[in-house]
Amino acid sequence: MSIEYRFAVNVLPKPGILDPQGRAVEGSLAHLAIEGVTAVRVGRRVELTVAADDEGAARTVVEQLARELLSNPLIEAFGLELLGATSSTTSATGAGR
Amino acid sequence: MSIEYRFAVNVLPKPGILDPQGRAVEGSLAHLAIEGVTAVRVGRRVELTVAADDEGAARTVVEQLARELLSNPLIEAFGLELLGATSSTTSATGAGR
Amino acid sequence: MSVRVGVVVFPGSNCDRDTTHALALAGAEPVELWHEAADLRGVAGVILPGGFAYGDYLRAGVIARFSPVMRAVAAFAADGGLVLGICNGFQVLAEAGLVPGALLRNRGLRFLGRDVRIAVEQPATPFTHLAGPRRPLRMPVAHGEGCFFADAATLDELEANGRVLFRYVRDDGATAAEVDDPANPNGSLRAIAGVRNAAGNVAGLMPHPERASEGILGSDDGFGLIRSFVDSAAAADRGSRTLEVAGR
Amino acid sequence: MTMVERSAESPAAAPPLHRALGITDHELAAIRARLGRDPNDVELAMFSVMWSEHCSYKSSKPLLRTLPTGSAADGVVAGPGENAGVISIGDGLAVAFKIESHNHPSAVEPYQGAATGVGGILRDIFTMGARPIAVLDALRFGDPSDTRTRHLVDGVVRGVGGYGNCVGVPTVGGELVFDPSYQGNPLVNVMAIGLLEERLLTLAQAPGPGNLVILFGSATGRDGIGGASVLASATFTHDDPSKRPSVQVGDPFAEKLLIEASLELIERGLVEGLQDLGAAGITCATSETADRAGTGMAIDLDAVPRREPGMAAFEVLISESQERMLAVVRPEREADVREVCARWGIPCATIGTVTGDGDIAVTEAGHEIVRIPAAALTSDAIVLQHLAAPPARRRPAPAPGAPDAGASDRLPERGMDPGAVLTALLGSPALASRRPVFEQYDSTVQVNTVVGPGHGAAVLRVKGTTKALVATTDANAPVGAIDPWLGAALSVAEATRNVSMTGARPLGVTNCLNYGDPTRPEAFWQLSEAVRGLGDACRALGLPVTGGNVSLNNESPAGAILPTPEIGVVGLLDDVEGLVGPAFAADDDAVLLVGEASPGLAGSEYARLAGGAAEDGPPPLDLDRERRVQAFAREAAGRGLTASMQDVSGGGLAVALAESAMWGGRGATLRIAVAHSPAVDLFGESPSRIVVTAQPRHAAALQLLARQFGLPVETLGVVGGDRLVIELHGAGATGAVEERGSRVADPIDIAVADLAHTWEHGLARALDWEAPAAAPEGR
Ligand SMILES: Nc1ncnc2c1ncn2[C@@H]1O[C@H](COP(=O)(O)OP(=O)(O)O)[C@@H](O)[C@H]1O
Ligand SMILES: [Mg+2]
Repeated sequence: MSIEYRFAVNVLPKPGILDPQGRAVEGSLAHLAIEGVTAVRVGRRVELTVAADDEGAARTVVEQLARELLSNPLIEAFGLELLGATSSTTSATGAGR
Repeated sequence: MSIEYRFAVNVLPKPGILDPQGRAVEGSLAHLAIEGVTAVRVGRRVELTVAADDEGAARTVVEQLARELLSNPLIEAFGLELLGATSSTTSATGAGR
Repeated sequence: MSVRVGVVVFPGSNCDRDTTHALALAGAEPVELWHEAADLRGVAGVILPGGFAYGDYLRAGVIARFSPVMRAVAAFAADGGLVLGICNGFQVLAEAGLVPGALLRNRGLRFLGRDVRIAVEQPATPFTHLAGPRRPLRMPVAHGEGCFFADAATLDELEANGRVLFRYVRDDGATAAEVDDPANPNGSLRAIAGVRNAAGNVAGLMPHPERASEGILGSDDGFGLIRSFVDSAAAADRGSRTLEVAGR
Repeated sequence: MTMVERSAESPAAAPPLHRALGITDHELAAIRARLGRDPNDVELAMFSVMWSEHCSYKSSKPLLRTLPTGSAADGVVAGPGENAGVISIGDGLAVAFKIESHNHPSAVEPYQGAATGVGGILRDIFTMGARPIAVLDALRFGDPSDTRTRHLVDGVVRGVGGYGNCVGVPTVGGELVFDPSYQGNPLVNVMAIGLLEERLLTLAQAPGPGNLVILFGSATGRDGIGGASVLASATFTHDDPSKRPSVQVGDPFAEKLLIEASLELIERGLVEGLQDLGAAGITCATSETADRAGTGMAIDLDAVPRREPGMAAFEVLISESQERMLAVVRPEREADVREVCARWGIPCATIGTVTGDGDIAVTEAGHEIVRIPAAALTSDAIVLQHLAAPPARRRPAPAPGAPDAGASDRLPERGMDPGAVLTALLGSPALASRRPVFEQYDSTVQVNTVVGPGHGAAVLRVKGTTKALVATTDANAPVGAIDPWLGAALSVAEATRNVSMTGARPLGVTNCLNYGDPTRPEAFWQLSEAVRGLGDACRALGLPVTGGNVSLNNESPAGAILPTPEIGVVGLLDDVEGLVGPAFAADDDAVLLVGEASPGLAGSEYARLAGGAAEDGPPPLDLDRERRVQAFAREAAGRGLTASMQDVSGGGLAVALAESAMWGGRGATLRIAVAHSPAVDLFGESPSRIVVTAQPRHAAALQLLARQFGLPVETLGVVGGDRLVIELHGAGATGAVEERGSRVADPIDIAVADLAHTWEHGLARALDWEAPAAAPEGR
């Protein structure tokens, strides 16, 4: 019986890589009358459930996915976050939010 | 003297909202020979630094930003993550990655 | 004297000149409304043009929503002024809550630029009363985030109250399906291509009538919508704020 | 003590800096000769990017000098050497156009590579004072069934669209070609077209010592450090991390603001000269503008706005950060320039002054760290002489990637079913509809698009006039692989013919020469033959070459690409009402073929489909006949005799007829005389042939006109019905019965709707994209 792990993959532009979205957000802060916000970086967050025998195995799968599909290693870096685990085979959708 | 807090805002489609990107990821799992991955949701992650007197004040700013700009309450839900804090006024860019 | 119609210019707007061009053809005097000015310069109607305001970064239309001009546009709309958002302009209006719903990424996850056909659902509105006899109307779409979304209750309410202005249809006029129907280019719920607010004076649509306003461009089916707006703005200018006008 | 000297002292250590930067010992000697001393490290870095193939044209410059560049009499307002060619179109207006490659960046990062390719070529256009009005993308990839190819196609197409759509310039045409030779080295060539008032023409010059040098646009980061020298000039290998400098990321939103601000600066007469920052960044922009004006510049590096802390001087000087411009401004206008930039939300900094000493001098923290004569970096850069040698074996080779054994026997001449061949061709990745690609582009923004992508050349009306501009790109690489002179000449012939088919007069030619490693004698021979072919064709057709781009070292470990002479043409239609299209227009119209087939199947799509090249070589090109065919087409269109015109190109006459039928939504009943063999007459790609349809009452006049131009003309049949029916007759249609069977070739008889279905779905099937969503017909 496998365990269902809910992971989040956070993908952000690598340091030094231009982030036009982050710049646009910074540029709009004045309109929102928000002060003191800097260094905005905009990336992606992908949450997913993976069924595996143990956390290590689950992590391996998520890492492969993050590397090959969810991020572009030339310009983006990713990090993983374990959000929760359930031993049943029912869906863990939304866990960790 | 204010403290710099590094926050992440995670924005994801609300349950029940169309998420074609999540479906597209699920659809390409077979090509990668990845099994056991389900319930993929694709959202946004924004990391930013905010200078404030204390964490509560910082959180208020980030929450306003998340509510008004970074997410659309009709279709998206957000969560905040405190990534770190530095008491100097030097940049906290990249903290928490 | 021709009626003054405002065209908002956000940084990144790229259909402002096209809209100005079509308005001039329709006999209006186009007036540029700069995003940083909260002054509508006495115009009788406002068009939010297509493009990529603020690069459409984050979400299409969201950053533009906070520009000073939008405060003025919201006040103008609240006062009954005529406002039309085309493509990116529709996205801005939706983000600003001036029209219902949200525009999500196209279901195919690709930008789509092609001709579509739309049916005019409400022929007797300030935005459609001169749409002309041709049905359905053919005009281009060009967007990556045009999938109209609202919850089921809102959709029902929009339909019940005649707030759906345009729908994507097939060549024969039949309403397009939500999924896997090339006639619905973005997978919009209930094939909705354009809506208006409850008061009826603010509308948005994804297709580009200004790009189908001259025969030389392959279709002038959109010109009737431009003319409707100009005519209604002129009527408003004359002091008549009648929003529902008789069909032709 | 410089790094160079250090290396000389310790030869056992790492290779000397200059070599690591891609500078040969010979080049280092040439640098010393120009400076009269050793360069320091920063100067060496500047030379390394400026003397790269990409910036210096050190291998191709002598060849390019042989091209006809036209004169004021041809309407040429600006020619090669400027950012884009500019040709007058009357009414005080002029058109600017240029094509450029972004091949290697796109191989590394397809989305950003293609996106920044679009951004770069657009800057070349608006730098001259022209508003960009159109983009065309010419793309070449490997096998479409390969996963990596699919990844590249997807990324490049998204990148072109992601940038062009956002800046609001319609993408109205281009090409998509698959050939195994591009597997490791895709080609991304982008052409941009702009429209300007001639009086606003602005040059990339830095006149007037004392004028200010102002940098505006995005801040400078570490983007593409070494990109120009390494990415664009060294042979590309996937696995060498040292050759993977940081990728440039494009910001089309910033570019859109840059367009508006730049055009406003020019319109208000605030700049004396304007130059975009592309490869080699500040180094290139300062030295080129100074050298063109015979001036120098003093640059204060500390004044350059940066995106990242801790950047080294050389990084700031050669950074390829996108969306930046350099303006030369009179001191009294500085405030106005700043005001314009501020209104568009664009950072702007005065980084130096124009000087009279001819040197690029750079100071940092008050110390002079660079002093190089501007000419040494640009006009007086090194020129290399390479050996050119044709390959030993010049017999037409099998098509690359094809099994070569018994190639000619594989051609299905015998007992072939022409209908099946036609269907296969129309559904092939080479000829199927490109709709799945160009639908990802905004092709109608700016409301000028009369004819967008999909059916031959693009047509853009010029607002405020009756005129229209007609544009296309073309390259014949397969023939170029067999005979590079012919490949280039054919490319010019086909591109200009596409323009002439609309009734328009070609104005000029821009080109992007994609070739291999110039130090290989065969590759250099291919390049020099191509330049000769380009020049010969343009002279024969009376057209100036107004600019272009050379991309060398297009090789991967698997080998060199097919040499690819990409040609971009812009033409002028005086009255857009006279526009002629390629689609069959009305039932009962007469169908005529002007020109005649000549034998030769090598390099054709038919040969590719058959799995090998014919032994008979490619068909010949008669440039004088080509000129007459195009002149005839314009004359016929001008007199209003034609209902449609379509040239015969990829897939031959049968495909040309099928396209006209599909696009017009009507069939035809035709008889074709087979003079050679059914394959040659139906599917051969010999040039200088066009299909013309006309109302029956004009048919005789057209025939007469063709004869006046000395052109063979033949009536093929009439338009009508919903099937394409082509019967073959003549000596070649029967042949030797015992060898070929009783019926050599059955007639083609296919429903037009079936042809269209095959054609519309071929590309999505080849790429495994979801079924293309067919758009409403019309337009
Ligand atoms: N990558 C592309 N982007 C935009 N349009 C394209 C692209 N590839 C092909 N097209 C368009 O598809 C049509 C067919 O291309 P092609 O066969 O090269 O044209 P032609 O035979 O007229 O030279 C042309 O209208 C061309 O502009
Ligand atoms: Mg072609």
